[in-house]
Amino acid sequence: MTAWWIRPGVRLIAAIILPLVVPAIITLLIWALPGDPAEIICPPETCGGTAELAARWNLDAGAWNFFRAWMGDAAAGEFGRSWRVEQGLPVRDLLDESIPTTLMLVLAALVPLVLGAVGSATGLIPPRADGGFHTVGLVPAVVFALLGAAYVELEYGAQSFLPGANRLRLVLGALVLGLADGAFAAAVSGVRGLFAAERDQRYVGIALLRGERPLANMLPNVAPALAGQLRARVLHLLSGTVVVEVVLRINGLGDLLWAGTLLQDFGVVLAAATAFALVSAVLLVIQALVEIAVAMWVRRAPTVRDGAAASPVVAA
Amino acid sequence: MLALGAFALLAVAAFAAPAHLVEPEPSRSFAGPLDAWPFGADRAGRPLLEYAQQGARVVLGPALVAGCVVAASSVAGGLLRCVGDPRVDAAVQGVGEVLGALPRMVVILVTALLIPSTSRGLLPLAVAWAVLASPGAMDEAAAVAERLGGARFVEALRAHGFSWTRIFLFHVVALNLRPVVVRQAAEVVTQVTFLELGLSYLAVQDAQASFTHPDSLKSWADLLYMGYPSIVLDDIPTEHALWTGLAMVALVTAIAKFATSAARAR
Amino acid sequence: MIPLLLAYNVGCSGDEAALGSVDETPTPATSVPAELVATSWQVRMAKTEVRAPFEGRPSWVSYFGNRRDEALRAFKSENDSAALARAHTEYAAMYRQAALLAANATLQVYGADRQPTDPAEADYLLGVSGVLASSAEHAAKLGASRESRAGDIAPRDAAWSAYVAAPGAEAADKAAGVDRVAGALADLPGADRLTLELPLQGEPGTVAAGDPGELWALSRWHEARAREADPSAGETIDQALDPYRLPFETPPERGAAPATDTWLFMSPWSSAADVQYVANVAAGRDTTGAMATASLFAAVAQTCTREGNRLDVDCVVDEAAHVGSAIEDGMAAANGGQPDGFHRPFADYARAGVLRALDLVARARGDADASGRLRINALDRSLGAAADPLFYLFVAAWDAGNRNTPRAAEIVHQNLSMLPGLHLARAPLDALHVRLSRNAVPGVPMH
Amino acid sequence: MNRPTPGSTPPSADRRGVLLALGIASAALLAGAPLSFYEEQLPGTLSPLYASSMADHRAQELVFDRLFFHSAIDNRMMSRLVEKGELADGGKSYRVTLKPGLKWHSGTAVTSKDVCFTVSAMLDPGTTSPIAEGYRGVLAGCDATTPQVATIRFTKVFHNPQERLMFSLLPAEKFAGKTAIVPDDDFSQHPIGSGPFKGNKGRRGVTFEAYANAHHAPTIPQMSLQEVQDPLVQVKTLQSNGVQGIIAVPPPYRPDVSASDDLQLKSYDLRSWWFIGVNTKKGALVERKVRQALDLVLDRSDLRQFTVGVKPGEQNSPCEFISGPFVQSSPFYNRQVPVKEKSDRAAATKLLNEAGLTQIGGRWHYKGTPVTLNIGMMASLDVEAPDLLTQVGNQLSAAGFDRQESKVSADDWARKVVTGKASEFDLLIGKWSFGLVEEVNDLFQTRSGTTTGARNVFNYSNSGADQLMVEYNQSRTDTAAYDAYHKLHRALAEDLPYLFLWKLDTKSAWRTEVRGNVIAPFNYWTEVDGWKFQ
Repeated sequence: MTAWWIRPGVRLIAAIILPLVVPAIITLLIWALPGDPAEIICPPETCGGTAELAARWNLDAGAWNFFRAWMGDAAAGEFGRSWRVEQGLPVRDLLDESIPTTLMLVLAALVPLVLGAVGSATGLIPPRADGGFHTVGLVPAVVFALLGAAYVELEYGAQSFLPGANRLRLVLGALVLGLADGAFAAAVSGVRGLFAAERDQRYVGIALLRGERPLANMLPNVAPALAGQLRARVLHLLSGTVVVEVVLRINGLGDLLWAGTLLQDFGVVLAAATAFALVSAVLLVIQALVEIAVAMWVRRAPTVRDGAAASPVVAA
Repeated sequence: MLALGAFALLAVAAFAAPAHLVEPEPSRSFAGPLDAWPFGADRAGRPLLEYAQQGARVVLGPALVAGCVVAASSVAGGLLRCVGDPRVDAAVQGVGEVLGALPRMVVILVTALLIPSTSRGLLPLAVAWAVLASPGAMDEAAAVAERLGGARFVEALRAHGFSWTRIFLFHVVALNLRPVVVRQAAEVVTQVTFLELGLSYLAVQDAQASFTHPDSLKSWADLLYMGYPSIVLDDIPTEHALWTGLAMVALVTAIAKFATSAARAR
Repeated sequence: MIPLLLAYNVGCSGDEAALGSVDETPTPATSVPAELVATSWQVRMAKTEVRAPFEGRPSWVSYFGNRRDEALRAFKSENDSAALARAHTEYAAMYRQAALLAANATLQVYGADRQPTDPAEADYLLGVSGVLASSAEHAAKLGASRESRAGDIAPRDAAWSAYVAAPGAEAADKAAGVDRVAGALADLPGADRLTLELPLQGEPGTVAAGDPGELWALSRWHEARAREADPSAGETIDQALDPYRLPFETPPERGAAPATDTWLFMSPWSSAADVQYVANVAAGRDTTGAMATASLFAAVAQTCTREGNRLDVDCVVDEAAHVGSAIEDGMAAANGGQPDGFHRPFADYARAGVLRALDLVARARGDADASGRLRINALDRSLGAAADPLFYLFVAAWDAGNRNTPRAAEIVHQNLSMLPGLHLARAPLDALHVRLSRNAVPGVPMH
Repeated sequence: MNRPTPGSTPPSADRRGVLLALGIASAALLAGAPLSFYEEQLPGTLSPLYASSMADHRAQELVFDRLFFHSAIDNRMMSRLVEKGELADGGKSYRVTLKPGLKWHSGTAVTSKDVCFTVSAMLDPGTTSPIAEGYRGVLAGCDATTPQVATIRFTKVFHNPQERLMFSLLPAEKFAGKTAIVPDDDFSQHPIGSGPFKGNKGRRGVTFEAYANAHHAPTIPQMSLQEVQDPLVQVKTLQSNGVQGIIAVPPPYRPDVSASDDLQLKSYDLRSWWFIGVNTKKGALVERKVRQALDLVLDRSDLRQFTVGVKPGEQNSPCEFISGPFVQSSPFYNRQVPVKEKSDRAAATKLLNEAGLTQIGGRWHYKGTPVTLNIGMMASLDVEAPDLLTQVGNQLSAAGFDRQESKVSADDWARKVVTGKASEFDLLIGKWSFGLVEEVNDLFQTRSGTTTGARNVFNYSNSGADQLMVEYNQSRTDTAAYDAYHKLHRALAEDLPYLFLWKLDTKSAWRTEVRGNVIAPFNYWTEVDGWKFQ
C-alpha cells in the first residue's frame, strides 16, 4: 500500500513547476520557427533598422536570454507591449481583458457538465439518455460555433461587438463548449461508469444492509477520481476555448494565443501560455487538496468494532 | 461487427480518395444528392463524395496512430501498476501530471506552426495530442489494475504456474485492461477528428495555409464551412454539404462507440 | 413574351439570375410632379403599342448593349434614316470628346510639363489644341512649325494658321481636312489614321503624337453624315450636339428643336423638353425657372437650388434615385400594374440622366466642385445598359484636363474597338501618363 | 425622404421571421447609428509610419492629414494644412506656411514644430520603418522658422516638390520630442492626428469619432470599422442594413449587390494584376521552352470563368487578360504582344519535347525523374478568386505534370516570397497593386542588397532584362522610358519569369442611404468630409 501522500505530493510539485516549464518549452519551440517578428515588420531588404528592432525586443541574444528577461519582467507584472497582435498595446491590458472572459466562458460551460454529472451520479439521468447526448456530442464544436457567429453577425450587424452582443457570444460559446465535441456525453458517462464500478464494491452492499444511503458512503472513496475527472473536463474545455473563441470572436485567452502564435508575437504567446499553465496548476492544487482531505477524513473515520456489534440488522 | 463494418467503409473511402478533385462541371453547380449521387456537388459541380474521401484520407491514418499510442501507454500504465514499485508509480505519475496539465491546444498550435508549410500534415499533431492524452489513459488503466489487486494478483497467478508473458498479456491486458484501453483509444480517435476539423476551419477563416493537410486535399471542415450558411441564411443551396460533413463525423464516432462496446461485451 | 424583352434580359446582364428583383415597396414622395414623370419616354413606352416600332430590331438590341458600331450599321440596313442620323450625331459627339481629350492631354504634357527634349512640332500640336480648347496663348504657337520636315506637319500647320487668320466653321473644317475623310453613310472611318512619329530634340528616337484636328475632322464628318441621313433633323442634330461642343465652337442660334421618340429612346434625357433644357444650359442659358414646369430635369434643378444659385448635390442625388423609382412605378402602372423585367434598366437611364444634366447645370453656374461631385456620382450610376460610351469619353476628356490619367486611359482602352481613330487620342494621353508617372514619388507595389 | 427600411427580395416563408427581426433591428439602428463598414482585414496599426497593408493606409487616412494630397474629384494637388507653399534656395527646399487655427485631436495647436518633428522622425535611424526609409532618399531636414512657417530641405532639386511631401503629419507633443518612433509605441493603438476623425483601435474593430476642426467638418458623427472573413455573411448583412458598406466585394458576389435597389457598386481605382511566378532556378523550369510550354498549357478563359465568374466575351468585364507586367490600358503595355486566352496543348507538347522532356506513362520526365510542380498561392486571394489554386493544378495535371498545392499566409509571403527565400516552390500565384507609378524594376531586376530587385520573387536574373530596366531608369526622355518598358514587356513575355494572368478591378458596395460618398484612388477616405448618412 503506497504512502497516501505521494500522489497529492507529486501533484503539488507539478503545480509549482508547471508555470515555469510551459513558458520555457514554448520559448524553445517558438525560437525554432523560421524568421522572426523584427524581420517581418522591418524586412532587411527594404528597411534599415532590423538589427536595432531585434535588439530592442531582446531577440538578438538567444532563446535563454529572451526567456530569462521575460520571466524577470513577468515576475514584476511587466509583460511589455504587443508587437503585432495589437501593436503598441500593453500585453497586461490584453491579459486583463482575456483571462476573466475565458474563465467566465469555462465556468459557464461547466454548469451543464456538473448538472449532467450530478444527474448521472444520482440516477436522475437514466442511462437510456446517454445515446441522445452522444448524438449531440457528435456535432463538432466548429459547426455550432459557426452557426452562432453567423447568427450574431446577422442579428447585430454593426453592433455585434457591443456588450449586448458579446454577452450572447459568451452564452453561445458556453453552450458550444459544454455540449459539442462530446464534452457533455463524456462527463455523464464517465461519472456514471465511476459510480457503477464503485457500487459493485462489497462495502456498498454492507452499507445497504445497514440501511445507509450508498451515495454518502461512496462519495469519499470516489472523490479523488471525481476530482480527477472534473480536472480532465476543465482541461478539455480550456483546450476547446481556442477554436470556440476564434470562431465566435470572443476576446479570450484562446483567441489571444491563436493570434499571437500566428503572428509570432512572442510576448503575447508567452503571456497567454503561462496564464493557461497557471490555471492548470490551480486545478492540480485543488485535486491534491481534495485527495489530502479525503485521506485525512479516512484516517480519522471510526474503526469498525468487532463482528457482533457491527451488524444489529443481521441479528434482527 | 458493426465497428469493423463502419471502419471498413471509412478505410475504403480513404483508400479510394483521389489525389486531386476532378475538373469543374458548372452545369452541376450545387447539384443535390439525387442529381450527383451520392452526396451532391459543390459550387464548381464537383461531387462531394470526393471531399468525403479526401477528408477520410486526411483523418484516418493519423487518428488510428494516435489511438494506438494512447492504447500502448494505457497498457503500459496498467502493467507498471502491476509491477507495484512505488518509485516507478510516483515517477509515472509525476511525468503524467506535468504532461497532463500542459494546455493541449498551446502545444498543438506551436507544433503546427513549427512544421514547414509545404510538408504539413495531421500525423505529428495527432501524435502530439496522443502523448498529451496518455497520462489520463495511464491513470485509468492503473486504477483498473489496482482494483484487480495489482502485484498480489500477479503473485497469485505465478503461484498457479503461469508464465510471466501469459499473465501480463492474457490475464492482465486481454481480459481486464481491454475495455478501458479500447475506450481510451476510441475516445482519442474521435478527439483527433474534431481537432482536425477545428484547425482546418481556423486556417480557412484566417486565410492561412492548412495545418493538417496539403492544400490539394479537402477536409471535412470544407464541407461544414460550405454548408453552414444554408442554416442561417435563406436561398443558399448547400444544406447537402452540411449533412454530408456531419455524416462523416458520425461515422467516426460510431466506429469508436461500437469498438468500445465490442471490447466491453465479452 | 416580346422578343425585344427577351433580348433585354439576355443583353443587359447576360445572366438571368442577376436581373434586378422587382421592388414592391411603396413609391417615395418625390418633388417631381407626376405629370412630368408621365411625359418621360420610359413611361410612354411601357405601353406595347408605343414601343412597337422599336421591337425586335437588332439595331436597338445592339444599342441596348452599347455596341454603337453594330447599331449604326443595323439602322442603315433597316433604312431608318432618323435613327441613322441620331447614331451619326452621337458618333460626332464622341469624336468631339475624343478631340477634347487629345487637346487637354497635349496642353498638359507639352504645355504645363514641357521638357527640352520634346519635339519641335509640339508647338503645332499645342497650337491645334489651343484652338480646339479656346486657349489663345497656345493657339498662338501655330505657325512655328511651318518649316518642319516631319511628316505633313508643315501643311497642317499652314492650314490651321489660315484658320486662325480667318476663323469660321468652314475654315476649321478645311484646316482639319474633313474633306480627306472617305466613307459613306453608316461607315466608320478613322482606323487608317496614323499617329505622327515626331523626332525628339537633342535625343535619339521619336514620340508618337496624335493630332486632335483629325479627331475634329472625324466628328464633323459624322455630323455631315447625320444631316445627310435626315436632312429635316438639322436643328435636332445641333441641339443634341450642344452639350458636347468644343469650347471654340459657338452653338448656332435657334429655337427649341423637336426630339422624336427615335431620339429619346434609350437616351439619358427623358423628354424633348429635357433635351432642350440641357442644350440651353450647355450653351450657357440657365432656363431652369422657365422650363421647371415642362422639363423634369429643370424641376429637379429648381428643387435643389439653394441660396446663391448653388446646387445641393445630396438633394440631386436623392432626386435622381426618386425619379428612377417614380419612373419604374409609372411604367408598372402603364403596364396594368404589372412590373416587368426591362423597367429597371430603362429607369437606370433616367437615374444617370438626372445626374448628368444637373452636372451641366452646376458647370453652367460656375460651381466646379458640385459639377465634379455630380459627374462622379453619374459615372457610378452609368452601369449596365446606362454605361453610355459618350458620357465615359466626356469624363475621360475632363480627367485628361485634370491630369488624372489612370481613369482616362481605362475609358479610352475600353472604347478603342468601337471608335476607330480613338488611338489618336491615346497617344498624347499615354505621353502624359508616362511623364506624370516618371516624375511622381516612386510607388511601392503592394501585395 | 428616402425609401422605408427595405426588404429587397421576398424571403421564403419559413425565414421571414429572421428577416423581419433584422428589419426592425436595423430600423432602430438607423437613427443616429454610426456608419459601419466591413474592411478586408483589421488594420494592424494606426501609426502611419508602420502601415503594411491597404487596410492600414485606409484607416490612417481617416485619422491623419497628409501635408499634400490629390483631390479625388479633379486630381488637383491640394492641402488642408498649408496656406501657402513656395520653393526656396534654388528649388532645394520648400517653405510651407500653415493655416491658422488647426488643432490636434488633443486640442493643442498644429505648428511648424510638428512638421519638422515628422521630418526628423522619418530621418531618425531609430525609426525602423520601410516607409521612413523611402523618404530618407528624398528629405534632408527641416527648419521651423516661425510657429506657422517651416522650410523642408530636399536631398536634391525636384521638379515637383509637393508630390514628395504627401506624408502624414505626426504630433511632436505625443512623443515628447523623441524622434525615434518604434512600431510597438502606444501611438499605434491610440493615435493623435489632425484628421477628420479620432481613431481608437480595439481587438474587434476600430471606432472613429468625428472631430470638428478649422479644416475639417465631417457630417458623420461616428464610423465603425468591422472585420468579417465570410463574404457571404457580409453581403447578406449589408442587404439587411446591418452595416452600410463593404470596402472590397469579391467578383462572385457583385451580381447580388448590383441586383439590389438599395445598394450601389462603386469603383475604387486600384490597378492590380495577377500572375504565376515561375522559379527559373529550379529543375525543368530552368529551360525557357518549358516555361513557354506551361504558358500554353494554361487555359486562362476557363480559369477566369470558374474562379472570378466572368463568362467568355462578356463586355466591360472587371477581369481582362494581360501578356505582360502592366494593365492593358497602361501606356507601358506592349499591344504587339498577344494574350494567350485559350490553351494550346499540341504546341506545348512540341516545346516540351524540344526541351528534352519525355513523357512516360502520361507523365512528363526531365532527366529521368518525373516533373512535380510545387504550386503555392497567397492565401487571401482565395476570397477574390475562389478555387484558383485547384484549377491551375487541374490544368497542369491534365497536361501531364504531377503537382502539389499549398497556400501561403500573408506573413510567409512578406517574409519569404517577396524576399526571394521561397525556393521550395516551383510556381507561386500572387497579385501586385499599383498607384499612378507602374515601375516594375523592383520585381524583375537582379536582386542586390536593398537597392535593386527588392521584390524579385524567385531571384530571377536575366542580363537582357536588366539592361532594359537600367535603360528605363536612365532614360532622359519619356519616349526612351516608354520604349524600354515596351521591349521589357516583350522580353518578359518570351522569357516568362511570370505567367501573366489578368487585371481585376476592385469594387466597393454602399447602401444608398450613404450619400456624397466619393471614393479616392488608393487612400479611399480623402473626401470623407463630404460623406453623408442619416
